[in-house]
Amino acid sequence: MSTKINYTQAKKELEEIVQSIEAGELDVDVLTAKVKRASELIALCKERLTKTDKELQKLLEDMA
Amino acid sequence: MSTKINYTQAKKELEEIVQSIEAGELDVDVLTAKVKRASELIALCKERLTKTDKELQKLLEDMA
Amino acid sequence: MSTKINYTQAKKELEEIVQSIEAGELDVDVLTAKVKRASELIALCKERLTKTDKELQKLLEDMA
Amino acid sequence: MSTKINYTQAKKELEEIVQSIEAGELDVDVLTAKVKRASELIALCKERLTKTDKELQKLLEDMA
Amino acid sequence: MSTKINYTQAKKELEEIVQSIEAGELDVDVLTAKVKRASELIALCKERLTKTDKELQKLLEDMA
Amino acid sequence: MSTKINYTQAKKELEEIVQSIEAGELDVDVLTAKVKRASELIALCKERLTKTDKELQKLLEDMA
Amino acid sequence: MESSFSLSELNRQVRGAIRDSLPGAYWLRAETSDVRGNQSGHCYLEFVEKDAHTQSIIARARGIIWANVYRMLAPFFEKETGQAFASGLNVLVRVTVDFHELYGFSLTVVDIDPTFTLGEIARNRQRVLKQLEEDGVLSLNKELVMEAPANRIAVISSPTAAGYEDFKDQLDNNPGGFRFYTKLFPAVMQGDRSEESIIAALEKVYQYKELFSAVAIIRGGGASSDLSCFDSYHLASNVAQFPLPVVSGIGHERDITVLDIVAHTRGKTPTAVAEIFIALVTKTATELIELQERLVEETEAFLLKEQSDLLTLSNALVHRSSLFLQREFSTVQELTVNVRHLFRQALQKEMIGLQQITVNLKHSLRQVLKEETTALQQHHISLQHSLREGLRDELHFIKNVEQFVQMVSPENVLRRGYTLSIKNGKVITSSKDVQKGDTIVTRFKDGSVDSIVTGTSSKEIV
Repeated sequence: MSTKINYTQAKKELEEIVQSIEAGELDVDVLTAKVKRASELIALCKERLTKTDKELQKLLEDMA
Repeated sequence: MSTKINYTQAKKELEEIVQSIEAGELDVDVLTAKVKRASELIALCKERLTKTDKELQKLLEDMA
Repeated sequence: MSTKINYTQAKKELEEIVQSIEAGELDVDVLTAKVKRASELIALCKERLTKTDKELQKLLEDMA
Repeated sequence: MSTKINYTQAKKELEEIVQSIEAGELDVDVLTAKVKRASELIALCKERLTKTDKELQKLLEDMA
Repeated sequence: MSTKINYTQAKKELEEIVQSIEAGELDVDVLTAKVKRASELIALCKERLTKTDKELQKLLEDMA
Repeated sequence: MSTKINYTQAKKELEEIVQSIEAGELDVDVLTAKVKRASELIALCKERLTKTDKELQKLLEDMA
Repeated sequence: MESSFSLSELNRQVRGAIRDSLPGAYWLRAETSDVRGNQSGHCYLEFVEKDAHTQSIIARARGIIWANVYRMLAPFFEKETGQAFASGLNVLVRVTVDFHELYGFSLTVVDIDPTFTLGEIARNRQRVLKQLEEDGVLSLNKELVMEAPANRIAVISSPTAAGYEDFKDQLDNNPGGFRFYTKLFPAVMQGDRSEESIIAALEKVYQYKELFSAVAIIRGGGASSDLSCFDSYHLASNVAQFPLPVVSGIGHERDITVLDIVAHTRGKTPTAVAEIFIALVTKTATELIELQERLVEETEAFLLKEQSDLLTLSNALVHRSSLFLQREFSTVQELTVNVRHLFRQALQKEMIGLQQITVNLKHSLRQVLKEETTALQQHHISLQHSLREGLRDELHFIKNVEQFVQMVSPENVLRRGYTLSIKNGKVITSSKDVQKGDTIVTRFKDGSVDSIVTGTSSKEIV
């Protein structure tokens, strides 16, 4: 799953989940599922950022 | 029974019971039945909340 | 007898007795009998209220 | 005799006697007999009322 | 004689005597006889009334 | 490629890339590609400033 | 026949007349023409005056500046005006008017006022500038944007000029080690031909304009500096409309020529022009470095922001979920409290209702009993009253009857003095029942009397 969604979509979905929790729109019954999904998305985003960071670090060093 | 009704439904029913008692529409005989039902619903809701809390606690700890 | 009549019926009968006495519709000869019935009904209602109270008190305490 | 007639009948007969005397329809020859009957009826009613009062007093005290 | 005629009959006869005297058709001897009869009847009635009065007085006092 | 884009165009493209990064308009997913392109453009510009362009040199010599 | 003069005699006369009538020195305004020096250092020239409109010469005079004067005057003039003393200049000179029998009329220059010429040059420049402005071309070249990097330069210069070499050296040895591409377009930079020569060079540059980022028009320093061609309208118009930015460097410290004004940028000397280009390229390089730095910074900032966003979101998730649950917990708690409270209230209300019913019952009963008792008493009273009334009525009736009977009783009537008249045993109640001679009995209370009727009268007594 994690490879089919890009960072921006993942972040957006994550924001929507946080907002819906904030707005109290959620049923307690689906809360666990939502938080689970959110934690997956956070992991995905972190991985992406780390990867991007490494790639860019190399590019920027070569440039200097 | 408790597994067939979800938290939101339970809460809604509970609120309706409170409202009907508040409106003073109830017969003492019905009142007793209602309060009995309310105590069941409260127990159900609490159980659900506690369970969800534990689940989330675990998820959020894993995330950190 | 007391177990066959519910609170609502008891209260209704009681109210009818009080009304007929108030309206002066009753014969002195049946008055005693009626008042006796009324006092039985009052006792029944009180018992119901008290008994219900204890039963539910426990339920509600368990709830807290 | 007094135990065979009830309060309501007694009161009715008494009222008839009082009315007939009031209407001046009375034969002086039977007057004494009528008044004697009336006084009997009054006594009977009084006794009944007193008895009922006592009975009810007890019932109502138990009730409170 | 006086015990064989009751108050009501006596009063009726008395009234007939008064009517026949008032009509003025009477012979002096008859008149004299009628007056005599009338005063007998009057005495009878008075006696009856006094007796009844005393009897009732007693009855009513007992009643009070 | 380097001969088809002139310095001004290269610099403009570079500025646009920097600005879009600054404006946070970019997706993390395309960031790497963009930074890569930017480093290419920088290299191109630097070359223009310092390295001998033989082609141009020849053109100028032929002119006389 | 009048006496005649020999030429020498006449010329002598003229010389005397001129000397007598124009004895001093005079300031003269005129244009120089055909200025030429000779080996002995003297300067020969002609002064002319042109019609302001037609430009045709309306006056001419020979002039001479003796070497001893010219040696001082020429450098002074050049120093003051930035202009060599040459033909085509409007000058203000102090002259003596001379006439020589052999050489004829001439004006000998003894002094010169360079400020007049300066004014003339300035006026000329103003005219040219005004014309360019009217043409709408004055600032065209200035408005051009120099393509970056400004390292491809078409140079218009005299190939032999020292200034050109200085220019090239300066560029080649630039401290940033930037690469410059120059191409010389040779032109005459001095003298009468310079204007057309420079214009021709510009035309040649124009053919290759895509290859260059700018044109440099430079002129080596040199002692003599004839700037007049750089004030020319034609050259200025060409430069102003040239599609590439023109940088001028015609090597004069003090004067700004028309060319300098219309050029994109002005450098004082060729070296200065080179510095301008070096500075431009350096600036371009600096911008590039800055852009690179920004790229690095922004990229890092971007990543940092994303990381912090992610952290914020992650924290929000934790915070919000626990808040959410807390809120639900408290909602359920509140509902529990409500149920308990409301239930107790409902029971209490019922209890009170029952109590009220009991009270009502007691009250009603007391009322009923009281009413019954009252009714009984009322009956008793009514009875007493009715009986008394009834008996009294009876007694009254009997007493009335008794009175009536007493009144009509014959015995009582006789006792009061009334008598009864009786005929044949019947009471006589009318005088008509008796006739004369009838025997009647009169009864008294205590006996009777027999009488005979002696007469009757029917007169009413009562």
